[in-house]
Amino acid sequence: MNPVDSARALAVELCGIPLGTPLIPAAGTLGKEALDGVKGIYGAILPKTVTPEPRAGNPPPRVAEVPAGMVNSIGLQNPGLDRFLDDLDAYDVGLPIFVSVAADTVAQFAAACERLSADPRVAAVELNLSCPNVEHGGLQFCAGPGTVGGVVGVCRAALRGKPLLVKLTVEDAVANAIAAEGAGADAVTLVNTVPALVVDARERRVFLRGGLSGPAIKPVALRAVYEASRALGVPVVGCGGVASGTDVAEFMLAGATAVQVGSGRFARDASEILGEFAGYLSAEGLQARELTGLLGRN
Amino acid sequence: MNPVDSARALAVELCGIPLGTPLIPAAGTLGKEALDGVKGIYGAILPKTVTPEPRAGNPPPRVAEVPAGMVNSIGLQNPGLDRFLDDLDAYDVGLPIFVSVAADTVAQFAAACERLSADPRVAAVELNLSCPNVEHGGLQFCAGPGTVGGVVGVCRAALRGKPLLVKLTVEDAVANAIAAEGAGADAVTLVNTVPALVVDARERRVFLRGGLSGPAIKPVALRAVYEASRALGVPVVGCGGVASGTDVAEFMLAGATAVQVGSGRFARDASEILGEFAGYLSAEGLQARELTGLLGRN
Amino acid sequence: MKLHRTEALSRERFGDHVRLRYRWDAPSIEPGRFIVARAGDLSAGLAPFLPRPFFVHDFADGVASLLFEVRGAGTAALADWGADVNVSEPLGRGFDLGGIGDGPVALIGGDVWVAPLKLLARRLALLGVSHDVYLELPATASETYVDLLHRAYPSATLAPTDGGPEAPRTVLERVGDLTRYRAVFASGPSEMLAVLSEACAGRIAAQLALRERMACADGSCFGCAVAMADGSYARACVEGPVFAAEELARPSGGVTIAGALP
Amino acid sequence: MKLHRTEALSRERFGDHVRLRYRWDAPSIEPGRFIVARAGDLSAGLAPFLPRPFFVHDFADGVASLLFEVRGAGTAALADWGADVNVSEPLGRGFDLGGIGDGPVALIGGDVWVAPLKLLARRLALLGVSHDVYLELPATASETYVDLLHRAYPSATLAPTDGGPEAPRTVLERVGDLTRYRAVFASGPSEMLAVLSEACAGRIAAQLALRERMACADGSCFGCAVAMADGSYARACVEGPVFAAEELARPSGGVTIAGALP
Ligand SMILES: Cc1cc2nc3c(=O)[nH]c(=O)nc-3n(C[C@H](O)[C@H](O)[C@H](O)COP(=O)(O)OP(=O)(O)OC[C@H]3O[C@@H](n4cnc5c(N)ncnc54)[C@H](O)[C@@H]3O)c2cc1C
Ligand SMILES: Cc1cc2nc3c(=O)[nH]c(=O)nc-3n(C[C@H](O)[C@H](O)[C@H](O)COP(=O)(O)OP(=O)(O)OC[C@H]3O[C@@H](n4cnc5c(N)ncnc54)[C@H](O)[C@@H]3O)c2cc1C
Ligand SMILES: Cc1cc2nc3c(=O)[nH]c(=O)nc-3n(C[C@H](O)[C@H](O)[C@H](O)COP(=O)(O)O)c2cc1C
Ligand SMILES: Cc1cc2nc3c(=O)[nH]c(=O)nc-3n(C[C@H](O)[C@H](O)[C@H](O)COP(=O)(O)O)c2cc1C
Ligand code: FES
Ligand code: FES
Repeated sequence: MNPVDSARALAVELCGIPLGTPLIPAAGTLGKEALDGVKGIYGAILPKTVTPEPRAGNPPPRVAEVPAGMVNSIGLQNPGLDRFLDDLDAYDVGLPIFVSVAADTVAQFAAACERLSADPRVAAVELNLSCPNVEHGGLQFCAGPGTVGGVVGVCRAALRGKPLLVKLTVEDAVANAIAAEGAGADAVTLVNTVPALVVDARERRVFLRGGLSGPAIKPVALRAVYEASRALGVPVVGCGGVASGTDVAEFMLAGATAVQVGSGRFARDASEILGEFAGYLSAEGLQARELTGLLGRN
Repeated sequence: MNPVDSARALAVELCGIPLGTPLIPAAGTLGKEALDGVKGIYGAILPKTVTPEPRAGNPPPRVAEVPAGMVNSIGLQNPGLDRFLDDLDAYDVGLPIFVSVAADTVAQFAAACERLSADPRVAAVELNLSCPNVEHGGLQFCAGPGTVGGVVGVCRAALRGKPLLVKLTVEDAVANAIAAEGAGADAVTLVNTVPALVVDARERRVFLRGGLSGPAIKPVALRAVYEASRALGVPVVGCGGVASGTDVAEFMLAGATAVQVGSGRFARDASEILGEFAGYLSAEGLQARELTGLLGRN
Repeated sequence: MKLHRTEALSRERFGDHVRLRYRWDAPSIEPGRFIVARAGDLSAGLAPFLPRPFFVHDFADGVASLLFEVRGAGTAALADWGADVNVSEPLGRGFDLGGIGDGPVALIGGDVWVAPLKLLARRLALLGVSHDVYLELPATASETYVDLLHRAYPSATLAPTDGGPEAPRTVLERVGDLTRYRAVFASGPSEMLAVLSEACAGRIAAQLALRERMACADGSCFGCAVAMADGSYARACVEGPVFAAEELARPSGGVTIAGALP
Repeated sequence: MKLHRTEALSRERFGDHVRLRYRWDAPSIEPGRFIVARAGDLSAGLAPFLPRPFFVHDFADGVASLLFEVRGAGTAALADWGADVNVSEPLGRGFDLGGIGDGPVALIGGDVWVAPLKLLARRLALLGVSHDVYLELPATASETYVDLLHRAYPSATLAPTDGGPEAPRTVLERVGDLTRYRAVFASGPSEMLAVLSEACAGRIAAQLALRERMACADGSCFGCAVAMADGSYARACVEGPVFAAEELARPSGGVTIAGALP
C-alpha cells in the first residue's frame, strides 16, 4: 500500500471528529514531555485527568510491576484546571485535544465542563468517573447507573454541543454504559484500571492499592467492550492492555470505534503498535473503520 | 527446620477442619487422574464442580492462553451428582474432601446439599455461585447480595452442621461476601475467574467467551481477599493466580486462611509452590497460620 | 504440571521446523504419547504461561526427540533458549498395537504431524510388524521440509500433492487398497484425517493422532475436549491423543476432523 | 517508550554485578542521565512488562556501558540474553556542572550506585575540573565487588566500613573537610545520601542521583514521584534523577532519603 492509501485505511471518525488513526493515548499515560513525533501515531491527544483544583498526588510508591502489567496509584497529581488551561497549548501538535476531567462533586463536574465547553481548543471531554463522589460517602461516580446518569446529565448540559465521552470501569460496565448513553454521552470509554492490590511479602505490608493495567486486563476489557457495544447505540472507545497492532484490531472487531493505548506504550513504542495495526489492515484488505464490530456480523 | 517442624509450620485450620497445608486445589483444576503424590502438597482435595444432572460441557475450543494466564469455558462438564458420588472414593487420598456444587435453581442447590450433607466422605461443601440462575433470567447466583443470601440460606439449612464455603466472583465481592456470611456461610472463597473475551483477529471471530485465570488476575484477587477479610468475621479462602510460594504468602498476609491453586498448577508443579512457601515461612520464622491478615496488624 | 529439567542435546533447524533432542532416562516410551515442554531458561518468569504439548517424535537409548514447527512464543523459546529444556513425563494414550499380528500396517502422515510416526515405526520394527510409511509431500514444500522427511523417514513413500482441493486424497491414492493392511495409523492435517477416516470406515481399523488446545495436560481441566460419536466429549490428553477413528464424531461436511487443530 | 536495538558488545560478571557494554552512536551523554533497557530476545513477549532504568555508567567512542546488580527477572534477562540489547535514548536530568569552575569537586558513591560516577569523572577530566572520588567499601564486600571498584574507579579512595550503624558516615569521614570542595556529587545507598545531604546542608552544594520506581520513564505517568522540600512531588525521570540536595524533602528521621530506593 502506498502512504496515501495507508493513511486512508487508518482514518476513523469518533463523535463526528475525524481521527487520522484510531489510536488515542489513554488518560494519564502520555505527558507533554513525550509528544515528539506523536502526530502521525494518534488520532487525538488526551492529557492526564485534570481536576478543578491542583492535586499533589499520592506519596510513593505509586507504581508496581505485576505479571503482564502494572498497578498504579498516582492520586491524580495535576496542576488544576486553571494552570492546565493556561498550559494547554503545550499539547497542541496539530491533533484534536480531548480533555479528561474529574471532580469531587456533580456541581464541580458541571462547572469544569462549563469552562471546557467555552474553550475552542478542546475538541471533546472525557469524564473520568473512577473517582470518589465526596457527597456520596466516597463511592465512585461510576458505582452504579444512578450516579452515572446523574453526573453525565449535568455535564451533557454544561458542554452544550461539545462531544462527551464517559470513561467507566469494568464493574457493571454495561449497565453504567447504558445509563451514560441515556443521559447524553456521545461515546463510552471502556475500561479504566481494575482495582488491585500489591503485597510485599518480605516486608509484610501493602505495597500498593491501586489500579491494574496492561496486557493482563486485555481479555477483561475486550469482554466489556464487546458487551457494551452490543447494548449501545453510541460508539465505544476501547482501552485496556493494548500493546500490539493485533490488540488494536481485536478491540475494534469487538466493537470499538477507537482504541486507547495506556501502559502498553511504557513497554513499547506506540509507532510500532500503529505499524503492526497498519500491517494487519493491509494483510486483511480492510480499512480501520470497517473493523468496528465486524465479529458480530460473521 | 526439620521435617516435623516444617509440617507443623504449614498446618492451618479452616472451619474447624485441620489442614496439613493451606493449599487446596481450585475447583476444576485437579482431576482424579492427577492425584499421585498430592497428599503432602494439599490440605484438602476439591474436585471439579458437580451439578445435579450430568453435563456434556461446551464444544471446543474451551481454553486459550492470554498474557500471564488463560481463559476457559468448559461449561461445567461433569458426570452429575449420582455418578460423582459413586466415584467419590477415587478422590480419597487421605485428605479431607471438599465438594464444589452448582445448580440451576435454589431448590436444586438445596437438594444437592441435602445429599452431600448425608455423605460422611464429604468434609465440606463449596457453593459455586458463578452459574446462571435459570429462575432469574440466567443472571448468576452471585449477581447480587440478595440472590447470594437466598441460596446460601437454604444450603446452610440443608447441610446441617457441615461446613459451607461460598465461592464468589470479584464483581461486588465484598457485598456478596457479607451476604453469604449473613446467611450462614462458614467461609468465603475469593475469587472465581473474571469474565473475559478472546478474539481471533485473523479469523475475525470470537475465539472464546469465558473466565480469566492465572497470574494476570492475582492483584485483583488479592484486593478482593484483602477487602472482604476486613469486612467479614468468617475466614476467607484466597484464589486467583497463585503460581509461587510468595503468592501463597501474599494471599495469607492479605487475609486468607487457606489458598487455592488453580491454573498455576498447569504451569508449574504444585509441590514446588509448596516448597517455596515453606522456604518463605522458615526464612521469616513464621508459621502459616500466623500469616493470615498479618498485613493489617502492622 | 511436573516438568523435569533435562539437557537439550541438539537443536536442528529445517526452515521453520526444529528437531530437538533431549536426555530422557526411561526404558521406553509408547508411540503416540505426548509430552509438554517449556524452554529451559525461566528468567522471564512463566512467559508464555502454559507449557506446550508435542508428540514424542523418537526415543532410543536415553535420548528422546521432538519435531515441531516454530509458530508462536512457546515454540520460538524452545527452539532457541537454554542448554536445558523442561519436559513432562510422556502423557496420554498412544497408538494401540493390539490385534495387528505381524502386520502389515500402514502409517500415514502429513505436515509436521508426521512427528509421532517415527517412534511408531521404530516400535513396529522392534516388534517385527511389517509396515509401510506414506507421507504427504505438498508441491509447495520447501527443500528443508523434504530434507527433514528424508532424514526422519528414509523408507517412506512420499506422495507429492498439488495443494488443490483433492490434495488430502493424494496420499490415500498412493496407499491404494487399504484392506491389504491390518490397521492404519495416521497423523496428519485435519483434512487428510477426515478423508482417511471416511475411507477406512467400516473396512479397516484406523487410529488417528489428534491434538486439541490443552491447559493441564493431565485430565484435570477438561479443556482439550474432542467430540465423540456418542455425543460426549473425551479429553485429548487422557483418553487421547490417539483415538480410534470410529469413536470420533464424524467430521461435519467431511472436511475437517474435530480435535485435529492445524 | 522507544527502544533501540543495539549490539551488546560485552557482558562482564563480577559476582551479582554485571558490566554491559553496548554500541551507542552519539557524540556524548551527559553524566547522571539514565536509560531504560530490556533484553534483546523478546520471543517470550513483553515479559517482564516494563523496561528497567539504569544510569549510564560510562560512554566513550560509540560505546556506552551499564553497571548493574542482578536482582529480578529484568536484570537477569539483561545479564544473560541475546546478542543485542534494547535501550532507550539517555533520559532525565543529569549532574549540573555549572558553577564549579575548575574544582575541586568530590564524587562520593557506594553500592552499585557508584555507577553514574564513572561517566561523571570522565567528563570532569575532559573539562579539566579536578576531582576526588570516594567510594564506600563494606567490610562484607566480596572480592568481585572490590575487583569491580578497582577496575571502574582506579584512582578512587576506598572507604572500608564495618557495616555498623555508623557505616553511612564512614565515607564522609574519609572525605574530611567538605568545604574545600566546590561541589559534591553523590550516588549511593539511601542512608549515605541522607548523611551527606545533612552534612552539606547550608555549607556546600550537593547533587544526589536518585532512583524511584518508574513506569513510562518520560514524564507521562507521574509514577516516579520524589518528595520535594516545598511539599510537591517531582518526577525522577524528568526533573531528576539528579536533584540538588536542598530541593528535596528532608529525610524523615535523617535515616533514609526519599527517592533513593535500595
Ligand atoms: C497432543 C499434541 C501433540 C502435538 N504435537 C506436536 C508436534 O509433534 N509438533 C508440532 O509442531 N506441534 C505439535 N502440537 C502443536 C503444538 O502444541 C503447538 O504448535 C504449540 O503449542 C504452539 O505454541 P506456540 O506458543 O508456538 O504458538 P501460539 O500460537 O502462540 O500458542 C498459543 C496457544 O495455543 C496453543 N496452540 C496453538 N496451536 C496449537 C495446536 N495446533 N495444537 C494445540 N495447541 C495449540 C498453544 O499451546 C498455546 O497455549 C501438538 C499439540 C498437541 C495437543
Ligand atoms: C534512575 C535509575 C537509575 C538506576 N540505575 C541503576 C544502576 O546503574 N545499576 C543498578 O544496578 N540499578 C540501577 N537502578 C535500579 C534498577 O532499575 C533495578 O535494580 C531494576 O529495575 C530491577 O529490576 P529486576 O527486574 O531485576 O528486579 P525486580 O525486583 O523483579 O523488579 C520489579 C520492579 O521493580 C522495579 N525496581 C526494583 N528495584 C528498583 C530500584 N532500586 N529502583 C527502581 N526500580 C526498581 C523494577 O524496575 C521493576 O519494575 C536504577 C533505577 C533508577 C530509577
Ligand atoms: C500511570 C497511569 C496513570 C493513569 N492516569 C489516569 C487518569 O489520570 N485518568 C484516567 O481516566 N485514567 C488514568 N489511567 C488509566 C488509563 O487511562 C487506562 O484506562 C488504563 O491504564 C487501562 O489501559 P492500559 O491497560 O492500556 O494501560 C492511568 C493509568 C496509568 C497506568
Ligand atoms: C480449566 C478451569 C476449570 C475451572 N472449573 C471450575 C469449576 O468447575 N468450578 C469452580 O468453582 N471454578 C472453576 N474454575 C475456577 C477456578 O477454580 C479458580 O477460581 C480460578 O481459575 C482462579 O484461580 P487460578 O487463577 O488459580 O486459576 C476453573 C478454572 C479453570 C482454569
Ligand atoms: S488439557 Fe486439561 S483435561 Fe486435557
Ligand atoms: S516514570 Fe512516568 S513520570 Fe517518571
